Amino acid sequence: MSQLLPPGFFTATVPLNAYLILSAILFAIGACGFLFRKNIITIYMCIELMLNAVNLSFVTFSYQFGKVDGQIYSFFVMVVAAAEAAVGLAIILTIFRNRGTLQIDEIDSLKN
Amino acid sequence: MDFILLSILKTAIAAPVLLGTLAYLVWIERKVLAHVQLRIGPSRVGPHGLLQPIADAIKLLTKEDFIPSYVNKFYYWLAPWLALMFAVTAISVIPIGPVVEVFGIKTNMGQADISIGLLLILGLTGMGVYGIALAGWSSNNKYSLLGGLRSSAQMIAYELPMAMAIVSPLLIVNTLNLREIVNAQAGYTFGILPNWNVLGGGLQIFSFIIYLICAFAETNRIPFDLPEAENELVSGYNTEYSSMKFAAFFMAEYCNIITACSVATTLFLGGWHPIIPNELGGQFIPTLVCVFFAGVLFYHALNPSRPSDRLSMGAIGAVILGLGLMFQVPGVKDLAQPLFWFASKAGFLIFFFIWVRGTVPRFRYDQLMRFAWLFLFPAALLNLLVTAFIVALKSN
Amino acid sequence: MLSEALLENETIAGLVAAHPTAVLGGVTQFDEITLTIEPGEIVATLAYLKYHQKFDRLSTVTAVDRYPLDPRFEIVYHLQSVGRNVRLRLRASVATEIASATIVYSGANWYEREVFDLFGVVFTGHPNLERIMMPDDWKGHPLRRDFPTHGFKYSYGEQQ
Amino acid sequence: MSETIVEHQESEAGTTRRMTLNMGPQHPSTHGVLRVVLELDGEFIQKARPEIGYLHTGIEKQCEALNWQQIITLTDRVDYLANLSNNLCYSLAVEKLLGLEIPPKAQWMRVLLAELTRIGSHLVWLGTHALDMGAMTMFFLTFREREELMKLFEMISGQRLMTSYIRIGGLALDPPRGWEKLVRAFLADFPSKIDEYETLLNNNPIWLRRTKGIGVISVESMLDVGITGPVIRAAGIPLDARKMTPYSSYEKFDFAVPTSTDNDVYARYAVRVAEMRESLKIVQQAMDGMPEGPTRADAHRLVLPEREKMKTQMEALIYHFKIVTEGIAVPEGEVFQVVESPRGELGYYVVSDGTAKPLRVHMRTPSFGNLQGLPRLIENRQIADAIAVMGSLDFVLGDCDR
Amino acid sequence: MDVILFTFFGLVAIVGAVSLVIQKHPISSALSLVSVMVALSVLFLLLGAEFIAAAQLVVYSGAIMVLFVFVIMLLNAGAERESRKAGLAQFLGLPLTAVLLVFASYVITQSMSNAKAVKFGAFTGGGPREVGWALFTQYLLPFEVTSILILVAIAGAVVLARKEID
Repeated sequence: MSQLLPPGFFTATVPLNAYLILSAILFAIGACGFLFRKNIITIYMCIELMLNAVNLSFVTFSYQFGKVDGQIYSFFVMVVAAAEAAVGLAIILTIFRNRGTLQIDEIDSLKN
Repeated sequence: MDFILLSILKTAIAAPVLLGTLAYLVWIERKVLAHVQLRIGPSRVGPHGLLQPIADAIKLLTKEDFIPSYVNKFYYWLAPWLALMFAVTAISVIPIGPVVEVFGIKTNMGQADISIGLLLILGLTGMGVYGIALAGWSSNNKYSLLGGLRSSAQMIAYELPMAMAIVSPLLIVNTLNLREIVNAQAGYTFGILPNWNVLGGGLQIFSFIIYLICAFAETNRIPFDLPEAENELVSGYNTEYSSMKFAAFFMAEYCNIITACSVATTLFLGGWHPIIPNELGGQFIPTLVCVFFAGVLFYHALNPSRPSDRLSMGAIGAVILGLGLMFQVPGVKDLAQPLFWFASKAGFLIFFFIWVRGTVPRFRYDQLMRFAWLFLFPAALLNLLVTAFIVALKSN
Repeated sequence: MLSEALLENETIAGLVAAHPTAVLGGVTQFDEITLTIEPGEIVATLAYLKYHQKFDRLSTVTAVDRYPLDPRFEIVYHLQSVGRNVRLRLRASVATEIASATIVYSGANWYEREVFDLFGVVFTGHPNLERIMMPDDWKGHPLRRDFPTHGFKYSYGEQQ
Repeated sequence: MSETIVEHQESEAGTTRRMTLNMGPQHPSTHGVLRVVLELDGEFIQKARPEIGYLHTGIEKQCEALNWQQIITLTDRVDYLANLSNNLCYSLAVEKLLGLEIPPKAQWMRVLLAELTRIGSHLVWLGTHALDMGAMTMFFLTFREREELMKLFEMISGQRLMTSYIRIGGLALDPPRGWEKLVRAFLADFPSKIDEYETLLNNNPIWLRRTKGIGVISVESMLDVGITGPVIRAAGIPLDARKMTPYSSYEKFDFAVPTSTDNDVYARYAVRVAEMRESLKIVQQAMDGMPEGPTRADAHRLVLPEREKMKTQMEALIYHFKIVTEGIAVPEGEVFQVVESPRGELGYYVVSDGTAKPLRVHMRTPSFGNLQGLPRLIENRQIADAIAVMGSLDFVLGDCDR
Repeated sequence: MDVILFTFFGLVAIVGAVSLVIQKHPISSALSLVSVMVALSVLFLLLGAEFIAAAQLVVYSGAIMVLFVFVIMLLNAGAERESRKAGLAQFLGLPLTAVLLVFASYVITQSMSNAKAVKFGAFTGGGPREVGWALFTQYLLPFEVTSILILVAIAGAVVLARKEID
């Protein structure tokens, strides 16, 4: 099998920058979604996407410096995201119960 | 390179075996349940219905794949395969035997041997809920939706005590690699009592019970089969499914049972280690068991209740006798004996699953939730604390 | 109009005293007392029997179609007093409609719907007077004597 | 189901979300073709509306077109799980109109058969009720015993379900030789089987959790709505026609009417299981004290002659011919006969205008009344409780729709 | 091997992220996000962060996203409606994010000139043991603070999600 493929096919490596740029791309897409979407749950998910992108760069830096600290940070990000999801979804639930909609431009007033 | 080839080879062996196991698990379930309920069970296709799984497979494959017009087609199609995919993948990290040498290649018995095997299983079984939730949502049926909702809530509720129950033995064995977990349970106290987490080494009987209860909930088995409670929700999330898609859900469920039982075996029941030390004759037990079953079958072949039994019982008996002798052949022995012990422990747990199904009624939804949060969770927490305390005392 | 023997019965005497115009007649057959009630006073009678004579159960409400007669329908109420272990049958002859007993006995609900469905007798004041046995778009009332047993030719497709 | 699955409903307080769920007419636990329209808030039932009529067979209408003795076969089909109770009730009503005296052996046989029917019906109930709660083994256990009863009915009448064994004026046939052995075997065997059911259910914490304190409404409400039978006995009212207005010489039997004051699903279960034991006692007494004699009334104008007589005596042949072709004329009058069916108060209101066909046969069936109380029992409860409550009411849709 | 895996899962992540943004129905968005998360967890594995990869599966896709899906199904949230646009974000959003992306890429390529090449298995300091050790020694205080945060979040969620007593 190894004769059929170019030499070094299985051993080629990826530059670390590629991971960082991937992280930046994901972050940018998340930011776009955050700006354009109207559904409050989708906006929430875009924030999660941005957090994930940041996680990726944390883990990549952890690789770069050969230390576990970056991973610890992304672990904390995860934990905070979990807490945030619990509270955020509860808020969404309450909003929906009171307003009957999830469109943010319909819930921009303080009163019904 | 070797690694990839070996993986492919192992998959080629494991996939048909897994499929066969799944199919015959259904047969065993039907048969055991039937005998619990004073019935005979499948008996028409082949001797004692032994060919029933094949007939079922053909039936399910050739049945019309009906797709209701009002479903969300993509997710409706995706859901069963998602469920099956995660269920099957989770099995891959379970070691069913020690590292063995076959044809000069040293390898572990099991698909993958990774350092975070247990976490991966937790993650993948947790992902399995997407299949069910999606099926419930995409079917556009109220019963399915309720089933999907129940399933998601149930999964979240029971994953927590389950993880806690798993962590307690981990404190003792001090690793997440499943093979190392099993190896940590090798040996015998006083030369006779096995060092299993559930008995010897850690005395993790409470973790074991909590894990087993959670496993019932995670695999949607009675008394926690609320997502598909046929008397309330018709058939829950798979009401609208037929043909192979239904079969995929079915197989996913049985896959999950196998995973849950295998994990219990690995974590608590010492994996492939025999119950009696090999020095005291543990290595002869597989053969003895096979000889016993072969004897029973030969007895029935000699006193047949149906004319066809004379042949079929005799043939199956001969096969089992042959298997029993295999356990003593030097080369095969190292491979077959761990397999026997692992399979019989997991098999006993699976039998327990079926037995419970034939015995108890089902919980109500809020009772199920209350049970998880108000009883199981604190119990698991307390168990974890006590275990941690003991471990800390020992290490000092 | 009531025989002496019937008037000796405390319940009936009480009823006659409370609602003199309600009871039109009475008869005892096979130890079962039947009172004929003025249709307009049926609710008052039932209320009196329930609250003053402890007839706490309404066993059934049904109708008998005496077709050629006019008024053709007899609405029949079977009451039971669990404590006193007595049963009583009330009968009211009506042509098309009668007041609903659901105010007094809410259990009359389905029985009256059934009579409405199968006989076409209208119960005024009924909370939910809809067909109960037959399909909602059914024409006619099957238990009437002039409704043939084999039914009219009827199918969902051909109805006008 | 093709419309959007969730309907929004604006309530006065604000926006609450409700889902309308159509339970039935084809649903595993509506026991036939009952349809309950549920308005759900999450898992809670806000409103329930039972819809019946899917099994309406027009039996009451058919009765008006058939001869008096032909109707027996229709009564079987009203409550197909308690067919002999229906046979008995109708026969008693017509016999009252005719003024027929039934020989003691026939009366005792009727009691025996009615009680066996009760046991059979309760067995079906217990099996399906437990099955609804997820305990499916129970179903097979109870049907094992029911099979013995079915064999007995088949032996006696040639039919398993629609026996039509109790006729106007007595029984259809003399019971065959050897049937006592079957009944005695059942009597000897069955008490241990009841113990078996109880060991499986009484100590099961899940069963207790699912049944205790579920489906409670006030006794007044039950009386008002028309609930009868074991359900109301489980609420503490000993409403039992066998004791209150004894028929077919029930007064000569010694039995208790089991009651309970808990008024929940578990109490109904307990009352029915106790009833099975009481029924066994009655069957035992009927077997021990079975009088000798004929099983049909001595009224040649009303009761079909014996086969042997018909073949040998001209007069008997003529009466047979007349009864079969013309039917029997029943004197004018009306009667409301009540018996205690396994499900509750079963009443036949029979009106005769003096001809060979009845003017009106109305069946006051227990399932109809019990089912009417369903909304009150399950509203503001969960779906799972609704299943338990529906099981505990033990309705038969044939009995309800007629 | 590294290249193949990185390219494949990187593409999956990007496609998933784009799909998350352009899908109209929240359920589709949620599932796209799940696919991003699964792809990322594989990338974490490639970077030697075994524990974080597993935690990503268990916590993110196994719990948080299940919660999202649960809520979406519970609310039966329909597809998003087109509505009036938020002016500024609509016109400046895309260009600004593009600028941000380009700038970030520039900074990365410039400042990370000494970056290592990623080789699977080269860094093994991300196992559960190492992460646990760091968590319970160096980062003990933040860890405890986070657990309190979670506790507060649970309490908040319970208070918020409880039905109004009326």
